[in-house]
Amino acid sequence: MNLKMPDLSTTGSPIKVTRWLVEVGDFVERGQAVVEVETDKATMEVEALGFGTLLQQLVAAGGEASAGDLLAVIGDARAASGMPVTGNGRGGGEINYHRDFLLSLYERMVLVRQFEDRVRALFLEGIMPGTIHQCQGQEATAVGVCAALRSDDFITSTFRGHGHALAKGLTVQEMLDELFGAVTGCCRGKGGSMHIGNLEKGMMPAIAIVAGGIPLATGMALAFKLRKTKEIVACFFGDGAVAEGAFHEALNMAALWSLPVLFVCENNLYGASTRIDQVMKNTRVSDRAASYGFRGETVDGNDVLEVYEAATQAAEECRSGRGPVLLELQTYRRTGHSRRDPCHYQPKEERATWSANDPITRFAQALLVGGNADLDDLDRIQKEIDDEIERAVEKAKTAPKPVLSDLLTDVYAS
Amino acid sequence: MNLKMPDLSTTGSPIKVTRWLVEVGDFVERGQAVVEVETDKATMEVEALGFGTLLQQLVAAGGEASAGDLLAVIGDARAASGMPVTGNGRGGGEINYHRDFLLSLYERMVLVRQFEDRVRALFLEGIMPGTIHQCQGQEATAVGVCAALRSDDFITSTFRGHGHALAKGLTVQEMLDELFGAVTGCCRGKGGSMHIGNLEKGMMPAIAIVAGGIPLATGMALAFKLRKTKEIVACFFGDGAVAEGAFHEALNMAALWSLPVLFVCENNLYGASTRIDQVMKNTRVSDRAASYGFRGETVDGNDVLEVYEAATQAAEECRSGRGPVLLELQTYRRTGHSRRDPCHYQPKEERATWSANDPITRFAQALLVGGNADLDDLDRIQKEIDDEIERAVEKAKTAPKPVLSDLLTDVYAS
Amino acid sequence: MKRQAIAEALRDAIAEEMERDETVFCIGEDIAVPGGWGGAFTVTLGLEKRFPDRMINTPIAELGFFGIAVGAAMMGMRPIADVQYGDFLFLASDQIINNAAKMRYMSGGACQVPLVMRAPVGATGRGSQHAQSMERYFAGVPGLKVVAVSNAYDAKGILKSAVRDNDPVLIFEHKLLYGSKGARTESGAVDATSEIPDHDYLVQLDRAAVRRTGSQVTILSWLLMLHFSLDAAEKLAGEGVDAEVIDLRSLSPIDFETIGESIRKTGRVVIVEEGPKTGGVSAEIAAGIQERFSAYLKAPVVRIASPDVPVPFSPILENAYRPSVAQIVQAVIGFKF
Amino acid sequence: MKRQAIAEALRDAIAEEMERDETVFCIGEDIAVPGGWGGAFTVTLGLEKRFPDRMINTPIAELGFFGIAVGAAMMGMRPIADVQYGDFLFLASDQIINNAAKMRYMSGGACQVPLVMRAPVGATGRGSQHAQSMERYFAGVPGLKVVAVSNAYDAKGILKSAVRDNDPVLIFEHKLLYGSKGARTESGAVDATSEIPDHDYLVQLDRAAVRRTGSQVTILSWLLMLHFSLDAAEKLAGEGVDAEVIDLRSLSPIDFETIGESIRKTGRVVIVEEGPKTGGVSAEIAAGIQERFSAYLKAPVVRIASPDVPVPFSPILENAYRPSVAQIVQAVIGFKF
Ligand SMILES: Cc1ncc(C[n+]2csc(CCOP(=O)(O)OP(=O)(O)O)c2C)c(N)n1
Ligand SMILES: Cc1ncc(C[n+]2csc(CCOP(=O)(O)OP(=O)(O)O)c2C)c(N)n1
Ligand SMILES: [Mg+2]
Ligand SMILES: [Mg+2]
Repeated sequence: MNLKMPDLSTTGSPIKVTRWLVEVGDFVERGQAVVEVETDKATMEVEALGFGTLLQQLVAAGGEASAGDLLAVIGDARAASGMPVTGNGRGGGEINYHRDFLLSLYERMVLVRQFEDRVRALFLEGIMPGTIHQCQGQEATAVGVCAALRSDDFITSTFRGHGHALAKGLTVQEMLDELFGAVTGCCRGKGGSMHIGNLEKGMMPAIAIVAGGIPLATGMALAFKLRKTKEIVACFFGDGAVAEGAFHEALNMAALWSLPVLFVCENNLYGASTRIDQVMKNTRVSDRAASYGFRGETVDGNDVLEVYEAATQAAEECRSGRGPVLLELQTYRRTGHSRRDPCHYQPKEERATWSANDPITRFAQALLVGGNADLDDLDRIQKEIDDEIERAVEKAKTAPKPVLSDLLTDVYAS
Repeated sequence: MNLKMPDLSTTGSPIKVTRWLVEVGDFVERGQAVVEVETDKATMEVEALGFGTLLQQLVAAGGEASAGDLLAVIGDARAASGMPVTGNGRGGGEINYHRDFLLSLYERMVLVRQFEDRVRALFLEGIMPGTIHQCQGQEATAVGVCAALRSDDFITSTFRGHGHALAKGLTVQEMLDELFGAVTGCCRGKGGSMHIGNLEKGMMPAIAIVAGGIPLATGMALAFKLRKTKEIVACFFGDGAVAEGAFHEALNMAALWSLPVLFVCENNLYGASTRIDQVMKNTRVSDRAASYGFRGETVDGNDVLEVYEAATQAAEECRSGRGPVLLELQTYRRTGHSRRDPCHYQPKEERATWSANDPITRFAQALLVGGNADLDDLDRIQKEIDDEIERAVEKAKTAPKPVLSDLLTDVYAS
Repeated sequence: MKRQAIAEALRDAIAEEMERDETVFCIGEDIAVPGGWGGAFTVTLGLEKRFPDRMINTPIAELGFFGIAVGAAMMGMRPIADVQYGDFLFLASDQIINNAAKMRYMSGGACQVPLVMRAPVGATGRGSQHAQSMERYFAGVPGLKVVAVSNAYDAKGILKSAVRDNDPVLIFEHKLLYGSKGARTESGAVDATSEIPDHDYLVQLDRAAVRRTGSQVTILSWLLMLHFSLDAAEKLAGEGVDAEVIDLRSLSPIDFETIGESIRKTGRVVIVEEGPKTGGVSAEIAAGIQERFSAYLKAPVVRIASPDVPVPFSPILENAYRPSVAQIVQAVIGFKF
Repeated sequence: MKRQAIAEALRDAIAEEMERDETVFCIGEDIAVPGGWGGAFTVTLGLEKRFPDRMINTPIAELGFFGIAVGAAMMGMRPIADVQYGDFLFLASDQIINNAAKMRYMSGGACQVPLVMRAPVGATGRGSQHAQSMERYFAGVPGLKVVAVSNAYDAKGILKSAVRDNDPVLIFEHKLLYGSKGARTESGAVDATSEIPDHDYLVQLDRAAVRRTGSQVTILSWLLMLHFSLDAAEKLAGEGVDAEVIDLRSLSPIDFETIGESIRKTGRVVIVEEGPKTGGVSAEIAAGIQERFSAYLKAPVVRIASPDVPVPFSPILENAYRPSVAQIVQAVIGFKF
């Protein structure tokens, strides 16, 4: 992954590199400021589009570069120092991930879990309006896939979108504010839980019609192809969506036109209360891709690194015009389908098996065993996240609500 | 295939067999009267449900039988005398078909062709209203499939339904009357070419929304399954329909519930002006079945016997609860998509190749080579059909039109 | 006699009809899962135990399973198709409008589609896509009958009539009226229970019902708004205005006979509808009234409906979206008496 | 200046907009096949030669490709989606109503869907499923703009405005107005050609147009019925009645300003609509007029529309289904002047 000088100057004259903010060998997070530059107008920071280790600085501090020039080379998250972690890489060999990257994945998963648990409590307290569909147990899918995306890539989501949103970089605050119906929410209080999104962060307002977001994502990918830019879109949907006509129509066209869309089926075995074997005879979702003429793959969706690797490979295929790809991520919803669902339709043994297979516990163990973290690290992460969420909850509770005239705005452009 | 005593008596008392109308060894057409019976009320004829050779008469004339008793055994069309015909049977060996059966297939194909040609002329003369979608070149699909059905089976059809209707047994007259908008038409003039059908003959009014009939057929099959009767439904649609969500949703449910529905895709390479490789990356339609978990098969749709055999096998699977089956019948539309389409999008060589592969010419040759017919036979058939059509055209031209008050009827039951 | 909420009354109605007629079956998502919820709003809860073969739990495929229901109905079955939220009817509307509603006509009377469809509507804290009032999209479709049920007695009698009817019938139910007690009730739910007789009874599909007699103004509404209108009428009584409140029930056809009788008496009409004002069912009612009864009108017909916006999530906005009792009262008081 | 029919005017409009703005592209079935027809009604004929990358020929998958168009529009493209017959919009209506129309609102104003949709409507000898007037199903959907074009000048100017508009716009076209000459014309086609200026011009999306001024009665209509109304006005002139004829053009929002101006003058209104009367757009127009202008009305508003039946095939019935010039004349003569 390369870091290029953005098109900042109005005159076309070269731009000065004033200061490097990251040293060679350091790990960079997606969106992290890597280098400071100065145009005739202002001083700005250039941010990394994805995760990785800074391998080379190509322009020294004090030097100059024009828009589009290469500033730095950033390796991907694998080509890094740090301790080895469980599991094989795509190629079969063992992979070394940078510790910071591993901890960032862990952190993000814990953030999703704690967010969902806290929101659930707020609902049970009766102080949060509306309804919710939560994703406890599915954290690895959202986090693994989004880690493989660049910040200018997009995702589409569903009624069960909190995890996707947090993984794509929406803040706890803008989400909680939205859930409380506040005007400071990411949809100004008009969307709510089922339509969470933030265009600027690359997340479309979620679509609550099952499979309704699949054609949208496909159309976004068509836009990228038509204007010949390199973004891709990851389209999240559940196993239940596979039966919908929208799935079929969109996948066929995505295949036909080789669109850069990564179809991510979070197969959690249930669509609402109905088990997958009650809605399809052939329950291997990834098989569907072949009948449209493209590649599908089934992945352990509770192994965040497996997900990350599969998504990274798929994203590369999409970006290079060899897409689409269908990833089936096998996982489990450990919570009710929506508010107050006691999940009596999930057999006890099944719940127990999957509970032993929790993606966060598994990854925590891997981190501990691999020496990437000790218990203190994990506690600290948990604590920091809890604090962050708690602060946001307090703020959200009193966040400003819309005024009545807001009812009539945002219907038309003018 | 067995011929049973129908439930004719109101009292439950035995019914008298008065006279056999067909001798052992003779060929019976579907719908042909086989035996005369007499109840306390009336004399009636019992008709064959399908084609085949009468193998055994189980109740002699003068004898008696109760409702449901076996009257006769009718072998299928293969287990018959007559000359061998080109091609291998399903099992690989050569099959002998009864000459009458072969000629009936031929006759039916010629009927479809001549009907379509005559209708086309009526349109060009400007005396027929509306629009038409014709099936010249595709006669073997309709005729081959419908020959494998019993008279109490059903079909669903599309905007291109004339061939299906004639093959299922609608009369030239009721169809022409419909096309002329006469009240004597099979839909009383309210349906027109795109909605031709006759419930009593097992043909649903055709659905002109591409793929719209596929869920209907699936629902009909669900009805048969729920009430545990043995009908099946053959659902005709084009290659274009495969891209529609309705196709996907219905096939998935048919597979899931093992419904007795025979999905018949007439793959004529084009959906309107668009070639199949422009609408799907994997153009082998029969492949789709596997992804839903059932059997699909691609068949030479211009070989009426191949079609008949594939459909017979599929129908048996459906009837015995092992369905559904997806048959892809490869064929070609030798006429415009609709009225006045000059087909400039079909390459010349392609047209030439398929024109050399015309299903009627091919079958005529097979009949001649196999010694099942001589040129005189074929001429006679053609002549008889032409006469029949011509008589019907004359009648249709002056058939009574609806009166204005008909505009308001048939909207609700009461 | 027993007191029941709409959800239970519908459940009993379905069970009794299934018992009575073997051709009746239910089809829909999550309607028949052991340990499940009996559809999104508990209406079919437990019926899979009594009718294991006739409760068809489907994949999430509205176009497909509505089409399947139409096909089965054409073969003489009497399906009851359940859509979880009315908003999803858009996915099935091709099968409903192009096929089910037209089949009898296109076939010159040879075919019929005795299909019942049930759809919950109403804004209830779920955001724009689980909230719409869908009546406008189906009222007036030739070949289709459309009804809306506002209390448990009607719900049972109308569902039974619909099952026995030989045309496709679309029944709208309101999420806030299924039941106002118990675990799965909604915030804002209203009591719509009734005393339900022990014997089999039917409620006609094409008749409005006068819920409160009055002499000075006619308030027309259905579903949740009917309850708001009754509340408003109480308030108006306090202000000395005597309002007649009519539950439209049948949205297609509209019972102009009952409406006309009331107007001849009151000369003033307010129509109350949840959902955007422009193009709502109220438009047809208002236009139809003026065509038929303008001679009796003492003032132009007033429509009260939601503003022309999608349904917002934020409770403060959603409450403002939904017409209120106060709005109704105010509109009536605006008349000169 | 050149004389053009609607099909050619739309074609030029599309080509000019594609030339002007690289984000404009077309998507639909059979719209861009060499040797093909340029869509079902020749509108995009030959454009694939000029814009090989931006004419997207789709599989038959309306829900899918409308959704794709919505997604592309959200990313800043300006798609023009073509449905072959308006009747198929039911298949796509989830994407149109649940997604395209609501996206701006649900996102609190962050997203927009600059999408143009084109749909031919009208009964034309094709039976029930290729014939419906679809305006009623989309007029009044919040977030959507709906227009209908009755002549070539408007068709071009309106399409261009729609492309440049930042909201989803659904344009209805009538099969019998595309062109009344040439090989692919329809039986019953009406001349809707106009003189088309050589320069770029726009026609506003939200304004009705007075097509004939008159003082005694206002006839409101659009598409084919506008032409019938103009014919009727001529006939009425012969009978000494001076009719004003207004082409509504914008069905959502409805231009009550222009309508009101006329009514203040005439005091009498006839609305003429193809399609079943109950629940048609005329209902909203009639209700809206009574709410706003009842003081000026000398008689109740009259709606002329088709009966409440599906479209029949038999020409004799189809002709009776479509409102006629004679019916309009008769309705007007029914007024007391
Ligand atoms: C078109 C449509 N039909 C039905 C629903 C109601 N519904 C909401 S979520 C859901 C189950 C979805 O299952 P799945 O796609 O597997 O996603 P999961 O809930 O497991 O994340 C259903 C049926 C809906 N929102 N949209
Ligand atoms: C839903 C829908 N979309 C588009 C059309 C217009 N249309 C009629 S026939 C046709 C092509 C159908 O192709 P195919 O299914 O291959 O059948 P064929 O015409 O080859 O028999 C199209 C696009 C339609 N009738 N219905
Ligand atoms: Mg799921
Ligand atoms: Mg085809």
